[in-house]
Amino acid sequence: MDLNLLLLATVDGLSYAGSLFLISLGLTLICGVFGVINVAHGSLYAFGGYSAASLLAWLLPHTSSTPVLVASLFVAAAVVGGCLGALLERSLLRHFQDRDPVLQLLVTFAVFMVLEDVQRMVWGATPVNAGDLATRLGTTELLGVTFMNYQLLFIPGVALVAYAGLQLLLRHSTAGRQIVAVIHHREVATALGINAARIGTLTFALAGALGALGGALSVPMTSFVPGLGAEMIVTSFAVIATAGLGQVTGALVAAVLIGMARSLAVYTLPELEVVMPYLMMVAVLLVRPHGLFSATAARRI
Amino acid sequence: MKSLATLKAWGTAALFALATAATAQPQPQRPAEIKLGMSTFMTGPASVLGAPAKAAADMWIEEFNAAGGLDGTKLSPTWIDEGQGADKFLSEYRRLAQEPGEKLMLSAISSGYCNALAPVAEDLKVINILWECSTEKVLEERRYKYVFRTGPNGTMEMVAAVLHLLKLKPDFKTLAVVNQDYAWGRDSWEIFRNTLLALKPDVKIVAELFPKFGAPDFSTEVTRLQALRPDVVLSTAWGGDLDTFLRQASQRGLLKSSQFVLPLADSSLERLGDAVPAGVIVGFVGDGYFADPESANDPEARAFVQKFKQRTGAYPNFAVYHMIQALKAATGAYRQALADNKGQWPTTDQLAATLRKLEYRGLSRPIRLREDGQALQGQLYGVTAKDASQPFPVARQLLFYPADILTPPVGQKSAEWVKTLKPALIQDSRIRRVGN
Amino acid sequence: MSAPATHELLRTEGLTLRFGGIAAADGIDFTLARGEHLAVIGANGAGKTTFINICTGYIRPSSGRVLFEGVDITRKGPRQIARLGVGRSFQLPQLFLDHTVRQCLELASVSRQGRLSRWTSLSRAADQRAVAEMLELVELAAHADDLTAVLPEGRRKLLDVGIALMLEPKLVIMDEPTSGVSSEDKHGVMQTLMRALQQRRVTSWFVEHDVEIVRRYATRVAAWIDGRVAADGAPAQVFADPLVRREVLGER
Amino acid sequence: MRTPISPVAVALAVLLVLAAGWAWPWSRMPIITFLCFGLAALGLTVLMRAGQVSFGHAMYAAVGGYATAFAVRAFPGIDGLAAAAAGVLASLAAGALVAAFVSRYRGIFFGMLNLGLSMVLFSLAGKLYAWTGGTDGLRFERPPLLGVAMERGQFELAMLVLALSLAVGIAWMVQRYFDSCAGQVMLAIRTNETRLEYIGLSARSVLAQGYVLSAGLVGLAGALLALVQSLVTPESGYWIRSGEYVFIAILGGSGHAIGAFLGAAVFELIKLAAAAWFTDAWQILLGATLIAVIFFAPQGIVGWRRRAPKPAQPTPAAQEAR
Repeated sequence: MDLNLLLLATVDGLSYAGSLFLISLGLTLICGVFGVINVAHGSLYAFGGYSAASLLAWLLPHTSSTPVLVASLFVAAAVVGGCLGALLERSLLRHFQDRDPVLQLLVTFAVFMVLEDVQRMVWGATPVNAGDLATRLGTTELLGVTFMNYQLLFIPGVALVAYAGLQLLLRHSTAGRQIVAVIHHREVATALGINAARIGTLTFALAGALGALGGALSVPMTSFVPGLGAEMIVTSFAVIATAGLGQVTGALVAAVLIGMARSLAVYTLPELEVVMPYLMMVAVLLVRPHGLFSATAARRI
Repeated sequence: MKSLATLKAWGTAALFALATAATAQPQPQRPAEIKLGMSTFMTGPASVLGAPAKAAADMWIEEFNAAGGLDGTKLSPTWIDEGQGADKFLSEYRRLAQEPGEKLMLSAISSGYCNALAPVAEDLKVINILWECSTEKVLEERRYKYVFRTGPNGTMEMVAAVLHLLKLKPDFKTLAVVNQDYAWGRDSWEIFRNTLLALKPDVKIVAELFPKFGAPDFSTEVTRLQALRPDVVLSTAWGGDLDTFLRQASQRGLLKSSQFVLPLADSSLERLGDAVPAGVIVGFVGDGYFADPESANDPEARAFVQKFKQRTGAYPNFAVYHMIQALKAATGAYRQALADNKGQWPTTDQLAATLRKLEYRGLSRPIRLREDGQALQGQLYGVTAKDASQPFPVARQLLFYPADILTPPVGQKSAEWVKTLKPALIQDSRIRRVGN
Repeated sequence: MSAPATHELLRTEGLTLRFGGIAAADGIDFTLARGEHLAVIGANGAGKTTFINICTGYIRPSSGRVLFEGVDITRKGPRQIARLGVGRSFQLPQLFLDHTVRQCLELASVSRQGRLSRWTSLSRAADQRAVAEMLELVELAAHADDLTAVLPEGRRKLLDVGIALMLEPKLVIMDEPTSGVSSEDKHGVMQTLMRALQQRRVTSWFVEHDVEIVRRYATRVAAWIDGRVAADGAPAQVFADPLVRREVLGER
Repeated sequence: MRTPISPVAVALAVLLVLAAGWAWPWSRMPIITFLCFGLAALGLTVLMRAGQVSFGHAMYAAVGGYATAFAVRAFPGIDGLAAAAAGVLASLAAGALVAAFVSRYRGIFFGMLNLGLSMVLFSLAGKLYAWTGGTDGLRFERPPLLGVAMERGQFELAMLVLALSLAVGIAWMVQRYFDSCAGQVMLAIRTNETRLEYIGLSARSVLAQGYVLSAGLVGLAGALLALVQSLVTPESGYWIRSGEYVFIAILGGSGHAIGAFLGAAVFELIKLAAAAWFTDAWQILLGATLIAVIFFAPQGIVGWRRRAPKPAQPTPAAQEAR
């Protein structure tokens, strides 16, 4: 394949990586803090997308200012994702804290099943989206190919901002530092009197908002239909497992790797496009059993 | 303790079994009701098509029963969700098909499921109407006694699509296809391809893309198409997939730079609004179109469209038309058989025999079933245009393609037949303009 | 190479383990002879457990080697080393928490036999005589059918060693066999353990903080300071060593 | 822990199932499905006793199913049993291959690696249209059983009898395995792998054996399901399906082989009930049940150990997750 196609593939890969990263971010965060893989995160993604679409639909008659509409995406995500996340933690997962992580994973799986139906009851089964918003941001010509600015610049931009923001938060805010402390040494942290319960709710709210944001930002590009959550969550599993559970920077790298692999496949081996994320994940796990970015200590005896 | 648990589990099983058995009685001369085992996508991307069809069916059956049903005998539908995956679907299907009492199956949307359930229906000796799925293979690869399709098949749809394309844009050089990756996407492409190459051998196929069924994002496919710049882009995708693909394509101007051919676009136009520009070739998977000028002065069609619009907030899509066709064919067959039987309730075999030569009418032009169980329904094709009356594009330059020029004779396989088509077909006199 | 005909059982040569700057083991040359009962003393973090972990194959050293009966076991894992005849007990007893005391010993017993049936039940496959003897030997007969999870700490220590003994080892290394045991039970536990070891003619080496216990049960004492053997010899002699008195026993 | 399952109860259950299947033809499919899900869940139970949960095991059902389908299509007239055997062999082989490296992993990573592999398989099965029939799956003619070509009615009844006898026989054998030395070592892997190594036992090889067994069980389930439906689809290997198998195994509990089947029975009843009465909420029903079970009876229907205080030492699984 010639250089142009390579470049085009890169652009596609990066924009796909952007949204993929946003979804994986919340997932890996929860994973780091609780050692739980939150399957329900897929529903948060879906709820974020659907509610953002609803909000936009409600706003459109009243305003036509693009900034307001874009902002509404974030608002919807923050509110719906934050609340759902916190609710999930307080009402349910908290009561399963000391259980085997695998059991906790199954609880989130159950929640996922429930939310799938709830979502269908609320938003029905008709595809939902907010396409015109993406159009408002205009297009860019590149090698004779038109790209949506929304996809080309906005999504990756937001992804990077989210990454930087989270790093900042984790490094320089009290809550953030406490989260990090819990990630690294849960026992020690709690021993030091960090209110693990509060951190728990906080993390889930944050992660939920991020997951919902992933959805909200996707809804202008992709049609939301029942079952989408199931696919996104398993793809982001691949991302965080490749990265190493709980690894934020790792998730960024893994998302880019997977995004690139996928879009390159479209041009070279289209048949393998859908397989790419998982091939990547398996390959990495075989070489580095705990993912690209993590080291595990031997068990103390 | 354990044995107790075992007993309890089995106890519940037994009770459940008995409960269902209680409803089973010997079949009466004239049953109080006809059980309709109906399947549609209630979940998953495909439910865009399925949900409205279900609404339509419920609406129609409600009225039919209110009007006295089949002189007293009511229809009672039970729904199966095709969205729950093939094997869950199939076991549900079996359960319904094996329930005692007078019953008739209307299933399914997915061509994949149709392929799978046809032999089952035949085995169980229950009449099944393939009310939506279009793959021509199911009725061509094997001759069934109890399986019918009351709507068009892929051959009719694709041949008409090629004809319409060649009528409008006779001299294009390159074509790319973006179809869903399952039976329909693959089979329809095979027919389209062979037909096109038979009628216009010099066309170059520059890309064959098969994104998976229900893919949420087509931007990589769009990029690739833009890099290739084909004259024509074909997609037989439908439902949520088509919405997404078209939106992303139009956002990036692909719909303007290439001529799009969308045989199943009918159900997406209304949702997409002005995302679809003028000049796109669209089909109606048959000839049911709410804005069809010829049905404008047909009271039944008009009344239905109005009622459906206020009930669901949307205009009927092709699945709705197919559902009504299926129901009218089924009930029509019963009426016919009863008449032939001098009021005696027909056996399943008699009913099947009646269906095999049934003439009926949905909400569009008359349809005839032939002895291989395939209905002959003409195809309506048009080109999108802006219209003040609607917030979304409507179809203009409508042409009607009668079924008999679009299908091989009974017993011949479409895949071979289309290769024998001659360019003269494009100018066939039986193709007629609809409306102005 | 074949084992040299000496009483030597275990020897380490220049055993070194560094993480980053600090050396957990710093060129340790050390020999253990058959029949000895060595007590290893030293402050926490002196590298006692690390040394055990290296000798039992749980950790690989940065350099140096470990020979057991003249066989180089430096690169072997716990499994092979156990099979060669080195048993081990742990500071936190490592037990099978979903099994009963008896089953733990049965598991060790079938391991001793060397093949795991996928058909015969554990209780039938295990050498019940050996199990019964071991239950007596470590005084757990009364608890035979308790889940290990509910045993008091003292019993857990005994079982931990009992499991090791089921494999009929030549050497048993015990990491703080009396830590976590109430002071009144300590001697009882140690008494039982040493009787068992002597009866089975097993050489032993145990890490211990309680000077009393060391004086009473050790034939030889080695004092660890910063990953090095600071003093090694008869108890009296080692305890007389001023360095040991200051660094290990913390006397002024 | 070893409360024997009363043979009377089992015999009674078997008769009940046979009677139901004989009396109401429609009940045959659900019953066969339930038995197959039971077999598959039993496979998961084998691993669960070692504290390992696979979120991709449905892949072996797919392997078994596709192998069966290929066998029937490649050798027309091949006996159904032979085809199913081919399916089981294929899944055993695949299991052995995967076990070789998966047995190194524990906890979440074990689950994730299996998930990844299953998704690779699932995606390929859906993508390679020419070989696998794509997302619609692979259809094949109904093969004869024991040389007898049957009507669907008889065929389903015969399959029911086959599945039932296999279920009973295999459940018994697997229970023998649970009580055997290897089976008990599996339990020990769950609680203390370090000690296993220190008594000279290789957790890895024992776990690998268990893994192959579990792959075989799931594969058998897949082969039977494919056979009775004359169809195998990629969904049979989707991660949601794997999740359902885990669900059933948890529901049933890993204390005894019968647990998987009790779990499957409950699961199938919930599904039937949901399908009959609230079509739109069947997942809510399943999800709620799962949560309730994990909360109130984490040991499942057959609790797998006597009540014991929380382990004093962190279990390897817990360690992994940190």
